[in-house]
Amino acid sequence: MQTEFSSEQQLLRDVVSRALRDKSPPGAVRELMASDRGYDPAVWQELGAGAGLAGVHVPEAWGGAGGGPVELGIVAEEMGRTLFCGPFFASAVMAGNALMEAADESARAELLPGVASGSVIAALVLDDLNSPAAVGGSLRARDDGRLAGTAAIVVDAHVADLLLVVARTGPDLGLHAVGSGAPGLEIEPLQVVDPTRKLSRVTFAGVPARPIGTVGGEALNRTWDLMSSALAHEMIGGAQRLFESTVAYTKERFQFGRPIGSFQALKHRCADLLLEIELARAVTHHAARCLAAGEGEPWAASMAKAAAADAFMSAARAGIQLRGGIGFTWEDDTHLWFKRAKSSEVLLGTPAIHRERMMTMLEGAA
Amino acid sequence: MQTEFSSEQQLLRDVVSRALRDKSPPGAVRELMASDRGYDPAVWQELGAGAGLAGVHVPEAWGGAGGGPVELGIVAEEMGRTLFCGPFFASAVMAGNALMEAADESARAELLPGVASGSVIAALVLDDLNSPAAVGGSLRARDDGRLAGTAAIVVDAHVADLLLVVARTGPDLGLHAVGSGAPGLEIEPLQVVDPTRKLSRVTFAGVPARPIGTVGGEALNRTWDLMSSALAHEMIGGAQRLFESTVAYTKERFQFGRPIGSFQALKHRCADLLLEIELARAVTHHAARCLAAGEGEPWAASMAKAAAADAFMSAARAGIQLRGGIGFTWEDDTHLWFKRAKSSEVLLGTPAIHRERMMTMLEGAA
Amino acid sequence: MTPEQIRREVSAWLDANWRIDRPLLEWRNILLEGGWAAPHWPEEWHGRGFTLDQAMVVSEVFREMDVVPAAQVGPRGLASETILACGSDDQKERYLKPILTGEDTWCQLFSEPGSGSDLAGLSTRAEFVDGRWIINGQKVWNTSAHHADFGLLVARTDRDVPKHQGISYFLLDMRQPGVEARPLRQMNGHQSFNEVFMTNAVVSPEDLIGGEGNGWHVAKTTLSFERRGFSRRVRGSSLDGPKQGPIYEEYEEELRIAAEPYTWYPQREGRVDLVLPRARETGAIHDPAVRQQIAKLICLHSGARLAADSAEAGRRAGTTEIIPAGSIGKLAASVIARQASHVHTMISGADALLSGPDSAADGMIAEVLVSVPAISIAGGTDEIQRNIISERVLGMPKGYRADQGPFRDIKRNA
Amino acid sequence: MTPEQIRREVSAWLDANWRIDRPLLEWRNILLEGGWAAPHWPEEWHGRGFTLDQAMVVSEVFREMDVVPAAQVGPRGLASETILACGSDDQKERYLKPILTGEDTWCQLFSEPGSGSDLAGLSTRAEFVDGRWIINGQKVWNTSAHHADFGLLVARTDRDVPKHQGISYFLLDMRQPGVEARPLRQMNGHQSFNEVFMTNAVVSPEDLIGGEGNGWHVAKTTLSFERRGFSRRVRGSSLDGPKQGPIYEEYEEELRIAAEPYTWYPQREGRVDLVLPRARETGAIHDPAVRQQIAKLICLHSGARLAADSAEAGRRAGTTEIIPAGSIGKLAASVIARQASHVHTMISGADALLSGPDSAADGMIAEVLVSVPAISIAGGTDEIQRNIISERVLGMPKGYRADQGPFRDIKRNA
Repeated sequence: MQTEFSSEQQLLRDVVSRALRDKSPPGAVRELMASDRGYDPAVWQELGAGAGLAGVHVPEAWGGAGGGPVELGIVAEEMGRTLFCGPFFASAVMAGNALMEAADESARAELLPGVASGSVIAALVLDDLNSPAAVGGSLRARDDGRLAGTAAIVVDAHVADLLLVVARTGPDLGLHAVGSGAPGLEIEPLQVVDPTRKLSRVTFAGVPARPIGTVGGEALNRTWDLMSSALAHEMIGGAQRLFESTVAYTKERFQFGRPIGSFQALKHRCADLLLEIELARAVTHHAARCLAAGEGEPWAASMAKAAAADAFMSAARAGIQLRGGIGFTWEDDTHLWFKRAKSSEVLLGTPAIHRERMMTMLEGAA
Repeated sequence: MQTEFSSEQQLLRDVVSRALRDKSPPGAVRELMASDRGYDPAVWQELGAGAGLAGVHVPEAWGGAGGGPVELGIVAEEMGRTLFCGPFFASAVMAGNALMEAADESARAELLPGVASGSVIAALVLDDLNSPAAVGGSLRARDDGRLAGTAAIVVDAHVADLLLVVARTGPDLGLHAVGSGAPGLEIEPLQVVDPTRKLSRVTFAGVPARPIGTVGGEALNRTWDLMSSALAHEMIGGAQRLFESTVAYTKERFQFGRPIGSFQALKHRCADLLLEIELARAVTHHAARCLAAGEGEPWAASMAKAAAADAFMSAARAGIQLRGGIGFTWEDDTHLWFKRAKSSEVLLGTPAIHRERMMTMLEGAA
Repeated sequence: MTPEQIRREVSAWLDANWRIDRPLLEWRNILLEGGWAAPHWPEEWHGRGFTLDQAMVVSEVFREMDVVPAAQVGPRGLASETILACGSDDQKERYLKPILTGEDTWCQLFSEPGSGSDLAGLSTRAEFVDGRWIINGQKVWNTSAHHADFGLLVARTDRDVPKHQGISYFLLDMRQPGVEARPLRQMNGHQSFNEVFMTNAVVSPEDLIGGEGNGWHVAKTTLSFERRGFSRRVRGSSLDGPKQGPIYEEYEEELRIAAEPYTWYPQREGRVDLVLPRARETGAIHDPAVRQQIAKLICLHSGARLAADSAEAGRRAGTTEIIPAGSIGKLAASVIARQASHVHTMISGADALLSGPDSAADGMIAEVLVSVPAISIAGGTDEIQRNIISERVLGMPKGYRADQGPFRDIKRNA
Repeated sequence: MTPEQIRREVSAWLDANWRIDRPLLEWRNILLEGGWAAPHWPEEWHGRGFTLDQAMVVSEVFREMDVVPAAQVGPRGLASETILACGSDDQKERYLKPILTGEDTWCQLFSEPGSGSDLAGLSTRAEFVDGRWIINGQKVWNTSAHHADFGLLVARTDRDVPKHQGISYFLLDMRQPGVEARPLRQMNGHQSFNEVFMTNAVVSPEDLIGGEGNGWHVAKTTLSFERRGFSRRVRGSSLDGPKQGPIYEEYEEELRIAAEPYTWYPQREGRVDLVLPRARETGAIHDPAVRQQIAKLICLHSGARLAADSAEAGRRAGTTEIIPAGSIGKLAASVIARQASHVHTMISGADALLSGPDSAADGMIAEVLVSVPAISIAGGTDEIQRNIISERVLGMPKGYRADQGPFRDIKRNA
């Protein structure tokens, strides 16, 4: 198992970081978050397809770059830094991993190249976003094979070409492919706390669908782990960036004749925050390495999701508090990271849910 | 229901406070905690009997001073300030309340006057000290009426004249009176974390006992609440005293050419601690008032026990940390309060147990 | 006068004068002439020299009889009390009456982008040129400034003395070309505050209050009224339930406008009231990890309420000082709001992604999540409260001050 | 030399010289003469001028062949490295050899009751009288001082210069009437440290090291070795498992004495290793509230271990600075120990009242509860670590210093 990044991985990080600095500045984030679509197709084309980011974790045989969870984490972390607005998380992370873990060989061969190249935007439709154990309560394949039920929250469904739906099929869960124009399919955009992550409610009123795989417990849990690891990386990137800008602000802002960063209360808060982020980053990078190697603690991804979420929220709270009133305004950028922190904290399970999941893997259910 | 202390109650506090300043200075605490007996009979005679503290909460009909949970709390709080070493908590608080809540009328009339006057030292024997729901798992009255089983931890049993034993009697719990010299009774002093609170293991190998009452669920819970409220008061007294001495220390101690109390990190920690203690004190005083009035939130005592324990531990940790190395030495008095805080945190249930108990009263079991 | 005498007198006067079909302004003029608009004020200024307790009796009778009182909500209360305490007779003559009648609205122009916690570090300049004060600078966090007629303004008139000494306090006419108020949007989408830009705005010499260089003292007077809740009366001023009658419509509109900036304040405090209903509704009440956090929240909330009651009793008895008790309460409110937000997040889980009317509790949970950060900043940050508590309650030594000596030499934001 | 060459050479030498029936001192003298006692030291001082990596190869061979090494455990390592780095040839001549042979034991005399976090604020005086230094003052937290032959002493030789400049560093003979070491008991009952009282203790001029007034520089050298773990080598020095033979008995006794002050250190760190076994044993592993806290602990503990590994890799690669990484690790250890203590308390419940061999985990849980407070104090408090992290890692501005100018004018403890 890896313990450090390879030089190729460092290089990937540098390239992605530079590209995002150009393509995802705060101004662009604000513009896109105010739009209905929520992303810039030209940028998506350039980064997802051109730079190959949409398939960074997909084997070359299926049109990807041949990386794995570690490379996916690097890209997610850098995207998290800049609050990149685009279907990367929905399509590459969620749908891409679900295809790799649960689709039949033929469906993978057919569908993955499009997702990996970024030319197809896919969305993974789950009827629960809190815990893999709760998936399958609402969506089902009827006896005639058509899908029924509602997914209350789906990331980026409103721009997806392809929906991958996990629905109950008899006693099992099945993975189903649905085109965005399928009859009986309704996609309603939702009002959201974090406008950089667009969500929809997706209702299936007897929608024709193609079954493309069985989602066993192991596949579902591994998909959840892969998504959680990537999200943890995204959060660490956001936490780190916000933390850096907050520390910088305390050096520039004067009150009482001194930079506020010279007040010990702020210094110590920043030191504690550094520690929290460092530890969360360590477990997050470790989670991706465990998943890549298929060894290590089975609970590493849940541990990372919980730690990264807590660290990002701490950074977000401090980011606003240390800026004072200005940090609470719409004009200041801090709230963009705060809202991303809040949405990431609850997406795929709160820290408490992941800690309980972790303990279940470690010791069995309570 | 009271919302403030009456002038009589204020007077009681002043009298007790003055007496304890004289009779329970740190030097005496150190001497008594190093002794096997753990208390000074002359001081106990003077305060428990002479000043009437042992019966402060006992109706006058049974030889007490006619106060209730509020007066008991005042005495416990002042004793907590000075870490008073004596059988007050075991005899007056634990045994006294058990007698009042669960003994038959005749047993009360017979036994309470001795306990209330301090001439009889009683100890309440429970086979679980974590939760009322767990009481009754080990001690039982055999068919011949004799007691069998072990109480792993009993406060001050080693100096008790009278043991009041809660033991399973058929399907119910019964209260039993046992003399300290009864055959088959074994009292083994235990090594303890907090040497100001002496504990023993008490084993019953067919001990003759007199049944003096039935301990129903309500009586057991109310006894537990009364004990928890008194213990919360004791903790608040300790927390407040330690906090005051810690703040005073930061004003006197110089490092880097300044009193350490001028460093913002220490100032803010003290401000947060003040807040924590103030809120815990408010719920603690409220708990006694609810118990006295028989109204208010049924969970008030558990809320107080949890809040006071957390506040006392915070004060204890800060007490050592802000003193630095000297605070970790045996010579310094801080560890006496730290150990009392730790023992009080777990006696009668940890904060987590009381929070769950509180929620059960509020909403039913999880 | 005994409470009973006051009751009799005010009731008799109201029986004779109160009518729900009068226009609001007409009624208020009658109220002022009758001397019942501000009974705790001195007799020469529309009052009766009542104690606050006596005045409370008058308010009680007003409430019982559903009588519309004098205008007092929002920053108006700060303005009138400050002018009464520190103003000249001429200023009282000109400003007090139209405040009580509701004709004039006011705003507070204290904070600046460069001086938030450090209010006395303000740098808006007031220069005396050709017999008038010329004001240049920017203020921020000004509730109601976009529709206020006048502003309570602190500005620097001397940069060569220590910072607290070079400040003067002005009554600024907001309806002049040199003053521009721009609404400021918050991260929760509300617009409760403004930025106010002053470009060669003009103040006549008779609108300097308290004397040149004495502005910090006057500002502290205003702040003490603010701490005592004079700017928040709006919440307690509403009549019980909607009343029928033309005068009520005018009055309710006045209250609505005054209350508008504060609609999200309950969310800022964490909506503890929604925690148990939401936990029951979602089933989270059965989750032991959530139960621990709810119990902690209830404990903090109960403790703060009980401690505040006790402090209030102490204040009435004269044994508790206002400022430290206020700081403890404010710090408690921050802790509670953060814990409430944490608990709401745990309860909602993924549903916390959503906002708006279709989301949990009619969108209120989402608003809690993005409003709570304000509670630990507005009205004095947690850090400032901890300074106050440690220095004024605990007597811990002040740290080093880097802002002594002439203002012009103090390092500050560009 | 390549690792293989080193291996061959040292193995050949050991084959010829190592015997388990020699007295320990005799063996160490042979070891020194052979030049294998401290191979990373220069050739003129018992060494071979090896790099640390080369020296590691020698250590490996020693371990593989169960060979007793030179004495290096405890404060001895600090003394020898400091003397080697800053001492005169005469000092090296006199002191280095008996350290390596184990004949002399040393202690560190730095901290004082009046200067803990503020080490440079020390006030022990050294005055030059009649050709000798006369020492008066008190030290504290001196591990091994009660049996040490010599002490590394910092004392103030000039009170009229700024505090860092007036300090000198001495090699103090502990076996003189003016020096008294008294064991100091901790709250957990152990006696790991001493107080050392110096009353007209004498140091000859040739035992001043690094020059008069240069003591702070020398002290920083010692501290940098301490941070790099030279005083803790004791834990890694033990041979694998007990070995038979007279020399091993002598050596194990030396290690036992050196290790004695540290027996409670694992408890100070919270005994994370005991958490899951205890939770299983008590059934607390099924309590969801406890599970949350255990998960948090495991997460912190894993994070700290992984971050330390990563920092260590960075240090080897030369990309991580030692001091900040050490501060982060030390602060993490505090957080972890507190959480572990909290979890152990939850798991034990009322059983946490008990201590001693009959209590939980052979008394180790009780010892955790009363030892954990030390982790956030010893070796630099949490507050000092946060200062270091914020200033050196984050580059945040230093606060005001009240301890500049001549030492005699600095306010300090009586």
